[in-house]
Amino acid sequence: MKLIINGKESEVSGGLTIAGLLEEKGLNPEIVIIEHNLELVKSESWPDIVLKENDRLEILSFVGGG
Amino acid sequence: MKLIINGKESEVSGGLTIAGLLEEKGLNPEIVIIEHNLELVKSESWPDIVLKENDRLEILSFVGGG
Amino acid sequence: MKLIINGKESEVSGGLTIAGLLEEKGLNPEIVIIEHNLELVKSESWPDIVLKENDRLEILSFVGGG
Amino acid sequence: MKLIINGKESEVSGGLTIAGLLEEKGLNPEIVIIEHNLELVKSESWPDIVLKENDRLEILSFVGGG
Amino acid sequence: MADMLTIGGVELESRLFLGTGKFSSNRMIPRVVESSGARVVTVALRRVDLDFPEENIVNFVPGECILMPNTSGARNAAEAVRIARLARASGCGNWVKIEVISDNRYLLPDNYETIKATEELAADGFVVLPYMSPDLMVAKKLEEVGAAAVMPLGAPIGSNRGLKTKELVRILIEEISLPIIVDAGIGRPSEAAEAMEMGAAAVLVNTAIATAADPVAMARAFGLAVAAGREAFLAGPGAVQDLARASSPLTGFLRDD
Amino acid sequence: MADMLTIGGVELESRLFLGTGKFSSNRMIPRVVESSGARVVTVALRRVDLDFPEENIVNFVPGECILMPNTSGARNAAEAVRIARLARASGCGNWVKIEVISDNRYLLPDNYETIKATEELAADGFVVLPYMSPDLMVAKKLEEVGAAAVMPLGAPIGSNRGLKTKELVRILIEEISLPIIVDAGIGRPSEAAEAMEMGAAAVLVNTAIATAADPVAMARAFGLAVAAGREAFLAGPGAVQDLARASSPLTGFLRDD
Amino acid sequence: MADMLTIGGVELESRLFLGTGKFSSNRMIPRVVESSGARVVTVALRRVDLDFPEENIVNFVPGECILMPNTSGARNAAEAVRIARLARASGCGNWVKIEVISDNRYLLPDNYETIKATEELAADGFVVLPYMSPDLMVAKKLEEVGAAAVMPLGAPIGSNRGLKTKELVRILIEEISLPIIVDAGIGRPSEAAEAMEMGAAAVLVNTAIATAADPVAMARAFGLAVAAGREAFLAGPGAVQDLARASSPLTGFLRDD
Amino acid sequence: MADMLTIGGVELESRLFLGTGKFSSNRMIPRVVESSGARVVTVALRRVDLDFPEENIVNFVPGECILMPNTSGARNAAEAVRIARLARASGCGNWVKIEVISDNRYLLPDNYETIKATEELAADGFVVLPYMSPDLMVAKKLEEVGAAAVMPLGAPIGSNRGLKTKELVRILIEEISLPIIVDAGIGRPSEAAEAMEMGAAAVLVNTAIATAADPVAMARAFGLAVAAGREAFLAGPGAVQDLARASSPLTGFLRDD
Repeated sequence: MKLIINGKESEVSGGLTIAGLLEEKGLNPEIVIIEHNLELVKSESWPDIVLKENDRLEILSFVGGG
Repeated sequence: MKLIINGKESEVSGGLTIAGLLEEKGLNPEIVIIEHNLELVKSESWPDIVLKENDRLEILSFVGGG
Repeated sequence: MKLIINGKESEVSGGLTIAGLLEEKGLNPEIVIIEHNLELVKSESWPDIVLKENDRLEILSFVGGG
Repeated sequence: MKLIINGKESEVSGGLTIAGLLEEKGLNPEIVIIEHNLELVKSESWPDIVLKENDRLEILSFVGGG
Repeated sequence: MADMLTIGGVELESRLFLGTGKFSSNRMIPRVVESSGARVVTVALRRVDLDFPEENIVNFVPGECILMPNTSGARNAAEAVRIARLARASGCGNWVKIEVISDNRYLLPDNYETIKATEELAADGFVVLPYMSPDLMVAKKLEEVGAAAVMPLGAPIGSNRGLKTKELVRILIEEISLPIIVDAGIGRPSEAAEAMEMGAAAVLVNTAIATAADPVAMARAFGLAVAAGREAFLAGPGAVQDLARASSPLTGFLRDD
Repeated sequence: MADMLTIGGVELESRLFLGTGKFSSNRMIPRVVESSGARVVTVALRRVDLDFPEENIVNFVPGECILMPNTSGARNAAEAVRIARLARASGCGNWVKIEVISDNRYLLPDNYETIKATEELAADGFVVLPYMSPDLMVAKKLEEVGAAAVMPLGAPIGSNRGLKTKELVRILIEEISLPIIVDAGIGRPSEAAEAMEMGAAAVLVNTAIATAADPVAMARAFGLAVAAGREAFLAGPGAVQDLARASSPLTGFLRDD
Repeated sequence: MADMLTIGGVELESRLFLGTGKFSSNRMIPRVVESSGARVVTVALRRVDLDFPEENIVNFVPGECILMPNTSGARNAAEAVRIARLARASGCGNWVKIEVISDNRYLLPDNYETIKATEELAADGFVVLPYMSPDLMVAKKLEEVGAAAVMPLGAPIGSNRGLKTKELVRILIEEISLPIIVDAGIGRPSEAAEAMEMGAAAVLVNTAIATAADPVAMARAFGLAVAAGREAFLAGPGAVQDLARASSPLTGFLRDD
Repeated sequence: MADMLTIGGVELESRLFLGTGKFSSNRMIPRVVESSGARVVTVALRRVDLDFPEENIVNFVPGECILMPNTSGARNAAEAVRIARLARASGCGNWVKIEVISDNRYLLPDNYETIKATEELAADGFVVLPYMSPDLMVAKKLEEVGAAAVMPLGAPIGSNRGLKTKELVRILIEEISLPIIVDAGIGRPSEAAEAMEMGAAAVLVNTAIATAADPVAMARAFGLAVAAGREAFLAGPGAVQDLARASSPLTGFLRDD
């Protein structure tokens, strides 16, 4: 299934939840901020939200900045 | 007859033309710019335009400026 | 007897010691530095030094300075 | 014969005059200033002064400077 | 009674705000924050590089600090607002530094878009600190639309060039009732002290500290300088004179004539 | 290992030297000294006014301080030497600030007479700190004849005009191995910090503190600024750039295009 | 081939623009214009005082000059546009200096309203020279909407404070393809020369000339200085060095050792 | 009645003195002198390289100019005196620029030796213009011993750094009755103009012209700038203000309210 993650197309197995995707990508859930189809999603709901074809996902994090 | 000249009310005799007004006020026509009811009026037409009650007249001139 | 104190002539009773002079002038010995005829005199010797006619005495003190 | 020219020893044929030396060195007399044994020598006298062993000669010129 | 800076209802003792960009390692951040004494710390929001995920800077910022995400990357008000809302929703508080830039050479801010973003976010309950090009009329508009402070640049971001906009900043301080915080360009503690002596409410420093040979020591230096400049502002400096004025008395000289 | 300034064999932690002239009351001195952190304090020697004898300033200077009498009033080397010897003989130590001035309008020092006095007093065992007009050749001579430090002026005494001789002081710092102490003219803590950032060993301040509305607070401000400037000098400031250098990353922007 | 400045299709030899305010007498204007060499002269439009009508300044401006009425008095774009149209209709040409100000203390321009007025008047065929607060994004917008040049302030109008906005003006010159004309604040010919050396296309001066003890001589001084600065810019100044570089040869010294 | 500078009994119209070092070719000198307008030109005396004798610079200096040989290479008064006498004896007049330098890094002058050389040569009938490090007491001594003018440095020779010693030069101008000529360091025409506005009698420029991409044009620029600065000094500049002062009238606005 095709998603747009951080602006780039990428293929992932169907029926994944956000939590599942993070696990598959090996990302530490503690450190990321998720925007799903332009909606911010709180971490509580990551296990419940199932991703669909063409969903737009932004996986963000805080970095050093001035 | 009442006119608004340069933002101030002033009484002038009725039936005056712009040219007449300037003469009455002792103003040198060479040096002024006239706006009549928000329309600029070229000097050629000053003798022809008869002022009416409550007309707004701006009598302007260039001064030193930076 | 005439002395030159701090550059000015002044009359004092004869036979005065430096210590006596300070007492007569009501100066606190703790706070002054004495130069007698261009020689610095330590306070220990003030009671012993008898002033003579025309002696030059500098009575100095520290003040605020930059 | 040995001279000290501009601080350096150099060998020249004996009996040379200053004028002769300049000619031998191919120097344009117009552009140089000559100090002979710490005395400035005017160009008029260059043909007459015969150089001696160990004479100190400074051959100078004006250059650009600030 | 201590001299505190109050912004967004928070009382701040330190008037040095700290940026966290460009440090050789995030591990240095806690010590830099501590030696600087800063309690307001900026961070940026970025997409995670899925191939090389970095550590989250937030974990390196001491808990007592106020996090102030900036909207760097935003080229207009809409992008700035989106970034600000994501940052707040992530739970790091409601402070935001507005930074709207489309000039990539000098990174100079777009004052118009900055006003728009400030208005929208202030109305939405943010504590908004806009980074701006010093301009009195713009500062007045930012005040009208609810900014919590105004942050004029001293020189281009990261240039270490110093307080080059002194003349305009001086006027903002005089004419605007909001705290004026000099942001960007300050390269030396002496320049931070000078901004404070002029009456700036605070300064925000990042590059000057991050690019020092010893960032922890430089952070301490800036903390001291900002405190010095503030203290001097409050102490009321003496007048400047054309001629000399003796500091030792001009009478009672020991002289033989 | 602390960064100490060693002069005349004494290790000094504070690099702010304090002048005691022009204070509204001597009673203020102890608090000014304390808040400044200074440990080297200048005083002047004067004839007692027999009609109105003043308190001796020395009684107001905390005991742990080094007293540095100046030779103010001296118009030539001989007068300076006489004053220095009287001051030392009075038991207040062997430090002296040479000040030889015959210009009454700008109080600019006479470098020649200053060299002479320095030579004579250094040979006589004094720790000599000459106040001078910044001049590399003169500083080299002062070094040759035994000065313990060189104290160029930043601007005329008491003018609060700041570090106006930066270009020449910069060269002294680079070319002279003695401590360079900026004396006179510094009017703001930011200027003291700048002198220290340039590599000055210390600064001597009097008028800027004495003429402040709140001298005790201003003394604290100068103490902080001098420490800040020194710390910055040691920390190695980053480079100054013509263009901007982003302080937030230039990649990973959250954008829809 | 002469170095001409082309604005609105007109080729100008002199890069000094002259303001006519504040002169003690209009009778002085012709001599001031002549000694300055200026060919672009600003004037203002005002209501005639019916009780004390003044002479029209235009009669004192040499015929070969381009008259550039300013919109002083305008507090927004609409008022500026009205003034500009009246001025043009009166037959004094189609150049206009946009000046939109609502700050009465520092007379700083309103950049937003200035952009609006510039857009409307440029579309209407005016040669528009907007006076503005130096801001790169604003200058870019002014360029987009058809300004003939951009006129950033050097310091507040009439302050004679000099080129205080150097850092921002430097960036405008580098980034904007329109002529950059420094307007307001320049108080000395040396400051005008410096602006030109930086690459400014011209400078507009009024107060510095009008408030001089001898305005005619000061006008000449500014004319010379502007020409000097332009010539220097074209001549390509040499590099600035930290160390000395001997100007006389370092060899061939006449020495006995 | 023209404003002339009189030195050594000679009336000079141009207040720009020109150095001839560092030009890519002597052939350029006549055009540089002509475009600069200078009438006082410095040269140096050197040993001829017997293997590669150069052309004599004097042949390239227009006949109407006053030649002012400098004593570069001299490390003390005696060497300076010897060079001066040789130069004079060679028939190029009796003007001399004293230059005594033993610092090879910053080429800063030795004021003491300079005073000695000045005294000896002035007594011997030379018109002596000493190059010096700005110091009021030294300038007073130079005046006493017969200098025709005093030439303080603005910055190290050849550095193009500008008028860095402004504060001290300002005082020399105020306190010394001889002409003060700023020599060395001036890098831009604007800096030369500023020196003249301060009241300097003249400026001596070499490196800034010789190192320009187009020396002939830069020479013209300096000539104009020096004239501008002098004219401004005579014209009496207006006061500098903290606030704005409108240059257009503040009454009679065309407004509908």
